[in-house]
Amino acid sequence: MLEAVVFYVLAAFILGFGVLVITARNTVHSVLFLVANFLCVAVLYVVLAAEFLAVIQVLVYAGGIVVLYLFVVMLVNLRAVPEARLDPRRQSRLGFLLTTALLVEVIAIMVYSANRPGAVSTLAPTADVPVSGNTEVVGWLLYTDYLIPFEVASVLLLVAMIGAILLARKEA
Amino acid sequence: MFDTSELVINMGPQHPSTHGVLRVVLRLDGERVVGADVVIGYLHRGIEKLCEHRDWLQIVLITDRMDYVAAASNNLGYVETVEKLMSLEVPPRARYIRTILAELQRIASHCLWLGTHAMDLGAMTVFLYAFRERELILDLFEDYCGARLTYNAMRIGGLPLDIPPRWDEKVRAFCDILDTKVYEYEELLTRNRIFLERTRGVGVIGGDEAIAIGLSGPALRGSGVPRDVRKDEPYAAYADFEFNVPIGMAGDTYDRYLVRIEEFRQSTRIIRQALDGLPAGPILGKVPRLIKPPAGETYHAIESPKGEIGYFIVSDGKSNVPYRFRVRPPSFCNLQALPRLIQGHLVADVVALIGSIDIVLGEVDR
Amino acid sequence: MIDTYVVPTLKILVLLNAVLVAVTYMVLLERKIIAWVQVRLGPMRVGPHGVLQPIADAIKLLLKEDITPARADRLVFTLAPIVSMVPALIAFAVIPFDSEITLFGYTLSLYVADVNVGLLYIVATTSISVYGIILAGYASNSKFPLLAGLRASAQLISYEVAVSMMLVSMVVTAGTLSMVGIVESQREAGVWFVFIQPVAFVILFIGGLAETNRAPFDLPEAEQELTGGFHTEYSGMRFALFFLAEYANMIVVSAVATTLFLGGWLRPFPGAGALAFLDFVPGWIWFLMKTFAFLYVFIWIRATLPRYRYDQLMRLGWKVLIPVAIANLIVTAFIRVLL
Amino acid sequence: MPEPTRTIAPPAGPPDPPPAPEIAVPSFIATLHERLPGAVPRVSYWVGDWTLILESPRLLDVAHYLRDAPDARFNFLSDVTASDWPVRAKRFDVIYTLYSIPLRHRVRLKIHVADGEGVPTVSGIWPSANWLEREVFDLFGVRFEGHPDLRRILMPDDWQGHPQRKDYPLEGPGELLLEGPMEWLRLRKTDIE
Repeated sequence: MLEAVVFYVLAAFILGFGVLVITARNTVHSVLFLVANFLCVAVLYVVLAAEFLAVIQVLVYAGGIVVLYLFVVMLVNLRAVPEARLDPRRQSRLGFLLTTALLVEVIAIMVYSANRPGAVSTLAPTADVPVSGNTEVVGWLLYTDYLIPFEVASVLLLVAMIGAILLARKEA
Repeated sequence: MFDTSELVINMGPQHPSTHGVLRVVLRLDGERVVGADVVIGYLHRGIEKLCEHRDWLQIVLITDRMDYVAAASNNLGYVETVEKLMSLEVPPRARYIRTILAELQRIASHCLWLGTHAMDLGAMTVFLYAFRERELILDLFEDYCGARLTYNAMRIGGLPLDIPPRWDEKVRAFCDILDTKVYEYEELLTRNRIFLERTRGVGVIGGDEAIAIGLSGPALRGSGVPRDVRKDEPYAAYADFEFNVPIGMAGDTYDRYLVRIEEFRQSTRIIRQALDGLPAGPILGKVPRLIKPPAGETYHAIESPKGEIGYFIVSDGKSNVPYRFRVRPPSFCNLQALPRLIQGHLVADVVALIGSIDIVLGEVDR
Repeated sequence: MIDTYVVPTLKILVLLNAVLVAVTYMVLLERKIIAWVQVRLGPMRVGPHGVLQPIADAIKLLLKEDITPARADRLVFTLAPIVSMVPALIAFAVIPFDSEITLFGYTLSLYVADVNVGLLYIVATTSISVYGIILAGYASNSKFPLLAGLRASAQLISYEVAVSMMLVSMVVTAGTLSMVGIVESQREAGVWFVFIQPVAFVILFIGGLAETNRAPFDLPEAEQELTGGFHTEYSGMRFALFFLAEYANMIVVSAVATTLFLGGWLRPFPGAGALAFLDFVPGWIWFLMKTFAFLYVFIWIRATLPRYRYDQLMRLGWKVLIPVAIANLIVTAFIRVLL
Repeated sequence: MPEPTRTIAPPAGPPDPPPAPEIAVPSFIATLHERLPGAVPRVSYWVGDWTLILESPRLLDVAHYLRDAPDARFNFLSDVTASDWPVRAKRFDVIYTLYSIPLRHRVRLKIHVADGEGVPTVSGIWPSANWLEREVFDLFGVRFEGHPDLRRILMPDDWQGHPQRKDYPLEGPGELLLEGPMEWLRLRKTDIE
C-alpha cells in the first residue's frame, strides 16, 4: 500500500517535471526540470531496491550529462527565441511521425508483456545468477545475458567519441 | 555553428587586482583576451596644474602624492631638477643620505610590488611577509622624518634634517634582516612549479620592442636592456658606489620578477656602501632665501622603483612658481605596454601582467 | 520501532548539527592556521583567542541584507546556494566515524547508513553539488560569475573523471563499494590502503583539492581575477551557504580520503600486534585525528601555493591525472586477477 | 598663507639661449645640420640640456633621422609634453625628450604650434608616443595628425576644455559641466549600455 502511494506520487512528479521540461520558456529552467526529473527517477529506483541503478542515475545523468547540457545552454545565446518557436509548424510532420511510432511501440510492448507476464525478468538473485547484492547482480547480467547489447552500446559510444574529436579538430 | 560573440568585461575601476582605480576593458573569446583598452584618469587630481600654482618649496610635498609608495624617489627627482635649473651644489653628506633614502624607498616599493604581485597569482603568504619588511622601512622613515608614507623628506639644495643618532645602525640591521628575508621570498616563489608556470613565457616582450613602447625600469631590464639611470646618468651619489644592474633574458613576467628580486640585494649593497662612506659636513648647501630659478627649462630624470621618473620644469625667472611643471611618470609609460602584453593571454594572466609592470595609479593619473 | 526510526533520526540530527558546528569552526581554524603561517595572530577579539568568532560571523551574516540583483533569475538565484549546500551535508550519511560503540549499555553504530553502494553515493552527491556553482554563475546575470560558472563546470567534470577512475581502482582493491566494508577490508589487509595504493592516494588528494575549489585550484572563486567568482553577487545568508558548503565539502573529501586510505577508525598498522597498545584510543578519535590532518594540509597548501591558470588546470587534469588514474586502474586490476 | 598668484605680465616664451661659443656641439647635431640642411633653424643649450627648435613640417624628418642615424640613435622617447604661452601667436611649445640607450645622450626637440594647428604624430616612429600625445591632446588641445587613437586619456571623454592651458582656471570649469546636465547624463548612460 505504502509502496503504491510512493510510486504514484513519484510518477506524478516525474511526469510533471517532464511536462515542465518541454514547456518552460527559459532553457536553463528547462534543463533544471530535467535534473529534477532524473532525481525523481533515482528515488523510484531506490523504492524498487535498486540502489546501484539509483546512484548511477544521479551520477551519470544528473551529475554528468546534464551538466554538459547546461554548459552548452549557457554558452549559446539565450535571449534569442529558438527558431522552432517562431514557426510552430516547422518539422511538425516529422515530429508527428516520430511520436506516433513511439506511442505504437509503447502500446505494443505493454500489450505484449500483459499477455506474457513471465517475460518480465526481475533482478532478484535466481538460480542462474550465482551472486547476491545489487551491484553484483547488475554486473553479472551485463556481462552474461546482455553482453551483446552492452558491447554494441560501448562501440556506439566509441564512435560518437571519435566523431566528436574529429569535429573538434576540424575547427581548430 | 553557434552564434559565438566576444564577451566584453570591464575589469575595474573597482577590482581587487587592478592596484587602484585602473579600468581595463577586455574583449574575451572564452577566457582568451583578444583586445584590451586601458582606461585611466579615475585618480586624476591635476597635480601638474596644481604645481604651477604652488611655490617651489611647497611642490616637494605634492610630489609625495604621486607615487605614494615611493615618495622619497619623487622628492629626489624634483629637488634635483630644481637644483639643476639653479645650478646649485649639494653637499656630499646630503647626497649620500638622499641615496640611502632613495634605496630604502626602492626596497619598500619592491616589497609592495612583490606582495601584491604574488597575491594576484594567489600566493597570499608572500604578501604578508613582504609587508612585514616594508613595515621596518616605514619605521626607519618615521625615525628619520616622522612620516610613514608621504615624507616630504628633501629640500632644494639638500635635506631638511640630518639623520637621527644611531639611525645608521638601525639601517644596517635592517639590511641584514632583508638579505635573509629575500631568501624566504625566493623559497616560496622562485622555484615554485606553479609560480613558474604562471609567469614563464607570460607577457614576453623583446628588448627593442620594450624600448620602442617606452618601458623603463625593471620592466625594461627584464627584457635584457641594461638601462638604469643610476648607472647611465648618475645622480645623487650613485657614481661613488659599486652595484650591478640585473637584467633578464626572456623578457617575460618571471624575468621581471627575478630582476626586482636581485634589486633588493643590490639596494642593500648600495646602502651599506653609503653608510660606510657617509661623509661629515653640512646637509644643506648655499641656497638663496627666496628660491627663484632663472628663466629657462630643463629635464632631469632619476631611476624610481618603477622606472625613469623625469621632471620637465620651466621657470619664467620672475614669479615664485614654476611656469610649467611636467612629470614623466614611469607607471603611465609602462602601463602603455599592457594592451600589447596581454594580447592573446588568458584573463588570469591579465592580473599577473598588471602586477608585473608594477604601476601605482596615483602616478599614472597624477 | 526505535531501531528503525528513532535512532536514525537522532543520529541524523546529531550528525547534522555536529557537521554544521564543525564547518563554522573550520573557518576559524583556517583563519588561525593561515594567520600563524603568515606571522599573524588571526581573530583575537571575539572571545579568548577568537573562539567565538564563528558565532559572531554567523549572526552578522544572518542579519545582513540579502540582495538579489535586479536582472537576476530569481528562482535559480535562490536555489543555487541550497543546491550547493545540501549535497555536501547528505554526503555525511554514509561516512563511518566508527564501527560500533556502546553508549549507556546500548550498542550504536557511528554511521547513519551503511549503503552497499556508499562510495558511489558520495560520488553522486558531489557530482550534484556542481550545479550550485554553475547555477549561481548563470543566475547572477553578471559576467564575472558567468565566467566562474563555466570554469567551475569544466573543472569539476574533468577532475571528477580522474577521481572516479581512482575510486574504481580502490573498489577493485577493497572488493566492495560499502564505506564500512572498505575499512573492514583494510583491517583484513593489515595495512592502510595508502601503502597499497599510493598513486591513487595522490590523485584523490589533488582531485579533492580541485573538486572542493581549494587553492591552488580555486579558479571559480579567484578573487584576484574574477572578483570572487560565482558568489560575487551573493550576500548575507546565501553567501554564507556557499561558504559553508565549501568547507563542508572539504570535510567530506577529508573523511572519504581517511576512510579509503587511512583506515577510517583503525589505528596505524592494524595488522601489527606490537602496536595493540594504541587501541585504548577510541576509533572515532582516530578518525577525527586523521580527518583533521587532511584538513590541515588543505589549509597549509592554501597558505603556500599560488593559483593555477585555467589551461594549466585542464592540462593537469586531462593529460596527467586521468592517464595516471587509468594506468593505475589497469595495474590494479591485473594484480587483483593474478593474485 | 595667501596663495601665491601671478601678478606679473605673462611671459612670451622661454629664453632658449643659444650655446655659448666655448661649448662643444655634440657631433650628431653637426651631422644633422649637414644631412638635413635648414631643418633645425635654432639650437639651444641650457644647464647641460640641448634643445633643437624646429618647425612642425620637418618634425618627422628630423625624428626619423635622430632615431636611425648611427651617431644619434635616439631609440627611447622619454617624454612628450607641451607648454602654453598664451601671448604668443603660436602659443604652444610641444616638447619631445629623447634619449639614446646605446649612446647614453639626451636631446630635446621643440616645435611651436598655434591653437588648432595640427602636429604630425611621432607614434609611428616611437610607439610610446601614443599615450603621451593623447595626454598632450587631452590637457592642451593640441591635435596630432595621423595619431591612431586620439581620445582623451586623463579627463572624462565628455569633458569640455583643456585643463593644462594657462587660461583654464585652477578650480576647474565651474558651470561649464552643468551647461547641459541632461546631455551629460545621456552620454553617461550610453557609455554604460
